[in-house]
Amino acid sequence: MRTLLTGNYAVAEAVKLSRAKVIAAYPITPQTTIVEKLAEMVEKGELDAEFIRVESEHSALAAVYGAAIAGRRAFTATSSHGLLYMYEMVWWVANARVPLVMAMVTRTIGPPWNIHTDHTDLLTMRDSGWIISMAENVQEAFDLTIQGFRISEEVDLPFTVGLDAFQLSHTAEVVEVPDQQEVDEWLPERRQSYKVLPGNAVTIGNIGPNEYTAKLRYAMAKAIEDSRKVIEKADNSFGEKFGRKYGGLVEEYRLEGAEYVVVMAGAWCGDAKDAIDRLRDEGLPIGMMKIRYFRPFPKEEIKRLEGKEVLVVDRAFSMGYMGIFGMEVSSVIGDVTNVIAGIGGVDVGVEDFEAMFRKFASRKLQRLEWWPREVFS
Amino acid sequence: MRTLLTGNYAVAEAVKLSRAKVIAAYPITPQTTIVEKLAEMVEKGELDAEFIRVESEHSALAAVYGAAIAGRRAFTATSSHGLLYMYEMVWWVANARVPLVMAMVTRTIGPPWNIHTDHTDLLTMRDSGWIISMAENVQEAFDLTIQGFRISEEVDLPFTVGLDAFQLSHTAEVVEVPDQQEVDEWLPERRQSYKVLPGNAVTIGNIGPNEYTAKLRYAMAKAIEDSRKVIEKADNSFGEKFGRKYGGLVEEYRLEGAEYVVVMAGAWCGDAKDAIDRLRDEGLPIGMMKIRYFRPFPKEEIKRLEGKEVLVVDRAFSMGYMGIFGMEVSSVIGDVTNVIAGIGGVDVGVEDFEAMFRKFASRKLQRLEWWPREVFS
Amino acid sequence: MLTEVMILSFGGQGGVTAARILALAAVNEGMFAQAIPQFGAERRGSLVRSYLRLSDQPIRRHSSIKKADVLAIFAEKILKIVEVREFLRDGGITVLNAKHGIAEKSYCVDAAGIALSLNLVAAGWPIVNTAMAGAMAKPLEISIESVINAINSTFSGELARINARAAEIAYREVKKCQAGSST
Amino acid sequence: MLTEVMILSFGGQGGVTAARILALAAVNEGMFAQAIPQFGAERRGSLVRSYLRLSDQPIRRHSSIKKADVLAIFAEKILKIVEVREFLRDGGITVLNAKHGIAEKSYCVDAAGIALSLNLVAAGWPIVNTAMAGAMAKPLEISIESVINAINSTFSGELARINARAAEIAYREVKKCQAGSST
Amino acid sequence: MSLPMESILLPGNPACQGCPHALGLRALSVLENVVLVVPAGCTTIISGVHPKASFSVPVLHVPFASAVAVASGLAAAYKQEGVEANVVVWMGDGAADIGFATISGAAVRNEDIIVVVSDNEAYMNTGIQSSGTTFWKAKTTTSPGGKSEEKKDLAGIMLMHRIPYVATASVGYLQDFVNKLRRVSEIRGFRFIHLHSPCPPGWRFDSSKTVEIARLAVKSGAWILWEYDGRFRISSPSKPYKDETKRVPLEEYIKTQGRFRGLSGEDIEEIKKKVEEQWKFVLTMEKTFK
Amino acid sequence: MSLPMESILLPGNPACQGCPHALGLRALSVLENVVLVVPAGCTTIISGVHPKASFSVPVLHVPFASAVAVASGLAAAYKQEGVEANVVVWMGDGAADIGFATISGAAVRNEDIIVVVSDNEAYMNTGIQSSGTTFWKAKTTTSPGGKSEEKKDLAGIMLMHRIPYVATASVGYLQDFVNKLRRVSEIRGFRFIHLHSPCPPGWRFDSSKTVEIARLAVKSGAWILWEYDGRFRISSPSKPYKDETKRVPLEEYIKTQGRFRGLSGEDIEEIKKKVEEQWKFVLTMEKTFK
Amino acid sequence: MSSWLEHLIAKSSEGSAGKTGLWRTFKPVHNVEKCNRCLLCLYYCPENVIKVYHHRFIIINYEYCKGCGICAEICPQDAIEMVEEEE
Amino acid sequence: MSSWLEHLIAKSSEGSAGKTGLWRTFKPVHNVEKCNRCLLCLYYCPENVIKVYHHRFIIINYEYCKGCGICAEICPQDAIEMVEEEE
Ligand SMILES: Cc1ncc(C[n+]2csc(CCOP(=O)(O)OP(=O)(O)O)c2C)c(N)n1
Ligand SMILES: Cc1ncc(C[n+]2csc(CCOP(=O)(O)OP(=O)(O)O)c2C)c(N)n1
Ligand code: SF4
Ligand code: SF4
Ligand code: SF4
Ligand code: SF4
Ligand code: SF4
Ligand code: SF4
Ligand SMILES: [Mg+2]
Ligand SMILES: [Mg+2]
Repeated sequence: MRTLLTGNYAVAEAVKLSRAKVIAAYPITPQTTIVEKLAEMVEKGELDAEFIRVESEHSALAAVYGAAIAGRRAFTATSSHGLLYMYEMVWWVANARVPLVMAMVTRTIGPPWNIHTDHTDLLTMRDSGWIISMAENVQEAFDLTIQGFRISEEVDLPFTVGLDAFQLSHTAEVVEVPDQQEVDEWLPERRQSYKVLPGNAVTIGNIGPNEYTAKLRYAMAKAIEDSRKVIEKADNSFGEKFGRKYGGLVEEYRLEGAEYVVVMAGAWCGDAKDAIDRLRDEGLPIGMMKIRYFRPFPKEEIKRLEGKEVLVVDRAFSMGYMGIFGMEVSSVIGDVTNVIAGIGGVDVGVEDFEAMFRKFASRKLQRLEWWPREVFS
Repeated sequence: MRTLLTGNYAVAEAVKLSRAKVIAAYPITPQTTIVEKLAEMVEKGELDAEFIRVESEHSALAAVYGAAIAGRRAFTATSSHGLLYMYEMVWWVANARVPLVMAMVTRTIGPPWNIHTDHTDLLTMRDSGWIISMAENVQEAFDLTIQGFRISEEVDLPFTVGLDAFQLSHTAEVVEVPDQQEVDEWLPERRQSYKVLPGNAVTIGNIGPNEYTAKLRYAMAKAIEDSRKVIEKADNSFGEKFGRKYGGLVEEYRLEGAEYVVVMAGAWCGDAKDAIDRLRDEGLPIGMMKIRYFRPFPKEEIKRLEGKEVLVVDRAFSMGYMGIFGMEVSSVIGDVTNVIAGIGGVDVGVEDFEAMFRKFASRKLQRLEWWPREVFS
Repeated sequence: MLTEVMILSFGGQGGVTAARILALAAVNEGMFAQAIPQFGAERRGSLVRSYLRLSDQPIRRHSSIKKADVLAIFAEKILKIVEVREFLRDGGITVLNAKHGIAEKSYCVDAAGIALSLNLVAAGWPIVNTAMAGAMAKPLEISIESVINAINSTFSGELARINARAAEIAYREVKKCQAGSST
Repeated sequence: MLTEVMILSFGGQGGVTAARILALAAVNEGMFAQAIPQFGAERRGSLVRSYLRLSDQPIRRHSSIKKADVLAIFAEKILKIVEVREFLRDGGITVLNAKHGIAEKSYCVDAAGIALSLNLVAAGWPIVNTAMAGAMAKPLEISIESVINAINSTFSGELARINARAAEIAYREVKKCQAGSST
Repeated sequence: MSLPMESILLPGNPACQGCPHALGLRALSVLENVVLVVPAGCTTIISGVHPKASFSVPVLHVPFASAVAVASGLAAAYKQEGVEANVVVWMGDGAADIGFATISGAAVRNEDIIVVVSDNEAYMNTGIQSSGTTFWKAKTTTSPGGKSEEKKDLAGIMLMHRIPYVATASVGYLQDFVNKLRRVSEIRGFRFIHLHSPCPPGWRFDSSKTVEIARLAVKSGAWILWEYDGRFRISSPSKPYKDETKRVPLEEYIKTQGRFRGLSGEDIEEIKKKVEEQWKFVLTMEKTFK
Repeated sequence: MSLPMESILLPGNPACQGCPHALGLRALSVLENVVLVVPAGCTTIISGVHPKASFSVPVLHVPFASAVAVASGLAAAYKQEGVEANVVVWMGDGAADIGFATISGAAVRNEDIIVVVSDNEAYMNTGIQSSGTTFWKAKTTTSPGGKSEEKKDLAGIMLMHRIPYVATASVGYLQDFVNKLRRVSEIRGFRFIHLHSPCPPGWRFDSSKTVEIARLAVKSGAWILWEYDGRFRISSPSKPYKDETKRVPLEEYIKTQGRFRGLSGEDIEEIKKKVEEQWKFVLTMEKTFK
Repeated sequence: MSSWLEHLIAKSSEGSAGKTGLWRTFKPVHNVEKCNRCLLCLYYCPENVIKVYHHRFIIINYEYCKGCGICAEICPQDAIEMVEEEE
Repeated sequence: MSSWLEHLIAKSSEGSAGKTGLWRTFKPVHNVEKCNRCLLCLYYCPENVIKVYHHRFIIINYEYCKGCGICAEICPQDAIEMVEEEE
């Protein structure tokens, strides 16, 4: 069905179609409407699930962890300070290898209080073993949520869908929503490697020799490496079933013959694409490698950019060094130009990108530049 | 005075000599003895401070934040899950530009429960705007704690001293402890850019235009850049006063003529230095660049390693990519060899390093290798 | 062709609902559309911006609209606080809940009057969103049928009926108006 | 020269305290020293390892000791659970709270007896740490005076006196002993 | 009346029309040397848009769960310095949910601070979600069919913490609230006030009715005003309603609010029972701590 | 006696000699289909060293503050599946400090779980630091001069949460504890037991005295056993001590423990007063919830 | 003051949300005849925009009065009337 | 089972801390003469190492008995004595 949905409602719809059985979440702008929608679906009987109105985010992820480890498909959602408040659980669920899905509406961290998007919050998850995806538009957020359950359950790792505050969470766009049967055909029954059930006397997480911890981490490192293929497979088969295929860990946009390549992620990629179109029309050989998954990190994909002029546009900064995308991309292909923009939700539109890319192509950007330069001085 | 102190007691001693006025902390192994010692000092009247026995780490850092913003020198300490539990506050105090010092005893994150050292916990702070130091031995932990107050207050950013679980926290070593007067001479009175006091009707942290947030972050990025010089200055003047100078953001060990360079941080550097000495004795031109501060990131210092064979030994792994040090060092000088070792507290000693460095020098290490290879397969 | 619309309203007047209704109507007509609320906390009574994009192509951009092709003003009072030209592209169209136009290409409608006549009132405020949606449909070249369909899938029962009625009347009554000229 | 010492004791016997006392004693003699507890949670009654390093040079390494130059065994029972050779370097020395030696170079002392004779008992256990420290001082070539000083700065009052006494007696009574030979 | 003429909350701030927090904050003006600690909630917004601040006292915004701990730190620092200050935490019921361990911990430590929970019975700032104190059967966006659990009795729970001062209050009775604040300023240690704060958009009533509805809550007996400072007393506005027959019918309170639309007669009977139990408890406490 | 012969805690586990948790865990064996949720604490260690586990029931280790929330999730999932289970949170008093918001939140939601706080009056696993429930004047490593604040009355506070079941219990009276667990298994919803657990190394007494000291606490009236399941009753082991004259002198309880060494006569008088107050409260509750 | 401080610290000021008088749909109008100067309206105005001058004149600051209507509701004398705002 | 699962999941087993009988300094010795079979020792043994066979014989599993002494303390008949362990 072709319809109009905000990013948050689309995620809720996807969770429903994925037949999540336990939902626990705590309100925080701009994630709240996901949870409200799910509460309503449960209330109306449209979704056969338990809805737990926990008293904090730490408890939200804890409850979802309990539900998932008991063998049920489980979902939560949060943002910014909510993520930071559940941060201990973020690590715990990953180390416990529990498959589940969380929507992360990206939002600035305070102070000052600020509810607009940047990617700093989401990227605090990047070491923890979560699979981290980032949507460009509402449709992609919807698709990633459904794919998330499948991918997560295939590799026993939690999965997060990142979507930008307001620009996706609250923006209503045209979305293709499949019907339940189609989703059921594509998304297998819940699977996971172990469950905690009464009568089965296992203990999860005992202290043990240090080597066991190290081996568990190594197994996890392998699992997330394996997820590269699983993600690609899911993308392909999803494409076959529903007609939308994105390209796996990255999406390539007008990379044919591109000498200049922009690397970035999230909702503003659309604006940047519009800007790229304009510049391409003028003959500038510019394209984009959109990061769809930041973990596993698309290192092979980025390696392909070697020899090109690369601009990494970051919406997150690692204090005392550089942009987070910038840093990681550099670690693969060496020196890149790194623009820090949109921090604290500063709006960056088509014209901004056009100007930025022009400057880039004429080598007028510094290696590390806060955009726009006039503002930061 | 030359005496024997564990890392934790040395930190407590340093906090006392720095005349901290408010201490709030929550017990967690292996940090606990810091707090116990401070509680005892306060109880005995050796330290004129308020000691707040908070009910969680979130509250520990919150209380210390309150005390610091009211204008008092304040201290807390934590580890691993404690850090994760206070994670929201970690970001908050940095964004609020509040100077304070925290000791971070590095410890593995669970599950499984594991109280031994690796650096994963500490490095979750690396984007947040904290100055992050890492001690090699008890003396350095002591010295960094005192220096931390001065540096933090000069740049209005919080400061953390990382010390390895047990290997430093609980190991008693010879420490030179200056007397109170000497410390008073070196460490100025508390300073900070703003305070919250009754009667002064300011509001801290109001919502505002996005651009303000962005500018605040830029100012913070500049402040932590500025801290490079402040750190160096502090290291120099501390050296003049107390006879111990470490070299600023990094310590160079036997880098003269080195073709092979090991980059690493923390307590095991001592073991690695012993191994380097052995190999140097054999004529192998190997040295170490020890990371003393991970934030600000010593990019210029690392840049100097260009053209050498570089091995980065990591005690922390970013799931879905590579070692955290490895990644960041790569972002400066491109391809490095990255060994992941000591995860979950696995003991790595002189012999291990000797074997590892030999393999490295004979190019038998993979680009990314979990050490020792036999164990991980 | 991309049309960018901005709605200025007071919190509680339903600016974003109007944007959603028009977006849905456009989607029903096979177009692409995007409805974006003010990015931020809205408090009853404070000035709120909502955005609407319409296009025959998929819409990819997600930034807010700085200057609109069509600017809708939900209350005449708003003209006292904002400088309209700041938000309107050169040659852009305004749609006003007012008696007088303010620019070359203005459309005026007494949306408040229509709402009051249908008893569309909450907390003392006339609820003008559906009337304004009806009025905006005219310059946006969306059929009133699509708007009514969209209203019917947004509200239900009696509420849907009245709101559809409001849109219909406004669609019929909205007029081009000059600065200073009366409707 | 670096000497690496390992102490095997039951939790509650004070293995790490012994290591600290000896380290402090060595520091008093101008040496460098390092005392390391078992890395982990120790529970009363369970087997615990503690480490001690002594050197005339600064000690930089922080890893645990896998095989020791000197291995101290705080209770004879321990010999039933662990394979001593696993923890002892070839040619290493053992210091035992026991009547019989176990290796070439063994030192034996009846630390339990000394402790009991001085009424150093807690929860039924003789507290052998200071006696053992005294005994270990012999092969480690630390003067008993330094050990006593270290004990005096670790304990206070009567407790210090008795513990110093225990160390002293043990220092005097500790003997080389062969496997199977009696003290 | 002896209420302050001035307010620490200045005119022209972003609070909604008829906002109960604004009323409560007015009353705080009786306290001197106030430093206000504010966790996330409507008051975050009310405090103004940078660079303007709505308060005439210092305000420290803090993370949602942290307020009472931050206040403890401020109080400790002021104590160390000998700075006179009334550190006041002004928090919502939501902040009291997520931050309850923090409140409880500080209460156990008997920190020298004042905590006011302005209870509008939901997470308003994020758009009316259920909180622990949301009334049974009240509709919120996360309890669209009405909340299935009971309202958490914050003040009763704090009473069990054995702190020097606990009270309930209401924005409908500012004189009573101000009296309590005056009392509070004479006491040291952890002082807790649970303030009943009907919210027009959140409860769905007209902005002019805030005070009236707050009073109906008291008059119907659904909200009981009391004070404990070693002794436990029912406060004067509530006193008449010890006598059940004097109370306004509960329906009068319920029917004023959109959030209760569609409540059945049985539901209302059930609520009456709960109200009865609460009275029983309060009267027992009065007897126990005479 | 009708106690279980078996224990879900198997012999040869790492608990200290005379560990009170071990005693309490024995009693849990009366419950069927148990899934144990264990936050950080001594029980983390007690559960064994990998790859061995000390329990004969499933155990889920969880972060310190999260236990009750994890249990809520487990219970929800089992409910969705129709799996019969008794989800039991076994936590220390420290976990109840940091996790109090979580406990309180789940109580307000009336989650279908059983929560037992085994209260050894300090953070033992990290080496005897003060907790909210540490006894007034008890010495711990963070209160070397004796704790300056009062013991938090967890059960009393939970009683104010209006949950279906609250009780106190003691490892000195396992029959009583088992009876309560049996009662608990007949009830649905949030059930809370505050178990008094004297700890030999933490309180400094000989490992053989755990039960004796637990009993002295009851006999001296310092710990009162009661049960609420709609009605509030003082439990039989405590009943005799309603009568003050029947109580063992408080000194007998105090003097057995190293943590109280050096307490002055005044201090003991003060403690007696606190004990008196607690009795008064408990007796009032008995009258109120008859 | 460093510029970052300016961005972090907000200063006390009326009208932190602008001229909130614009939010009104109804306007409270005071009738001095009916008024008995009990000052209830003043104390209960959430905006604190009612002042009394010379113990007699009740003046409402319409720049910021949001028109909530509480004053009119609370007035025991019906001395405040809510009148629809002119556009 | 994948090997990572083995490292995460521990299995129920006696002696998870090894032979805890070694922890003992004193050993509980049962005197069948004095014993009245009240079973208090059994119920209150924290280790659950006391068993009763044929309703008569009280057997202590010394492999795991930690020697805490609770059984001896609780026995109303003084039928358990704590005897010092031989080295
Ligand atoms: C850790 C965290 N979680 C969630 C939020 C989002 N949040 C901000 S305010 C709020 C609700 C506040 O409710 P309440 O405390 O009752 O205050 P009110 O808005 O009703 O005045 C929430 C959930 C947050 N800021 N931080
Ligand atoms: C977030 C966090 N903070 C601190 C700790 C450290 N910690 C582990 S157990 C413990 C104390 C447990 O005390 P309690 O709950 O009373 O249990 P007990 O050990 O006394 O049985 C602490 C502080 C932790 N694991 N996680
Ligand atoms: S939602 Fe309610 S509490 Fe919040 S500002 Fe508006 S009126 Fe006040
Ligand atoms: S410290 Fe106390 S509670 Fe913890 S295991 Fe030992 S005896 Fe049990
Ligand atoms: S409330 Fe009415 S009578 Fe009283 S002062 Fe105000 S206007 Fe006058
Ligand atoms: S209408 Fe409201 S804001 Fe205006 S004066 Fe009356 S009470 Fe104050
Ligand atoms: S001594 Fe302790 S462990 Fe041994 S049998 Fe007796 S009670 Fe059980
Ligand atoms: S407690 Fe004593 S009398 Fe009772 S069964 Fe045990 S040994 Fe026999
Ligand atoms: Mg609220
Ligand atoms: Mg405890």
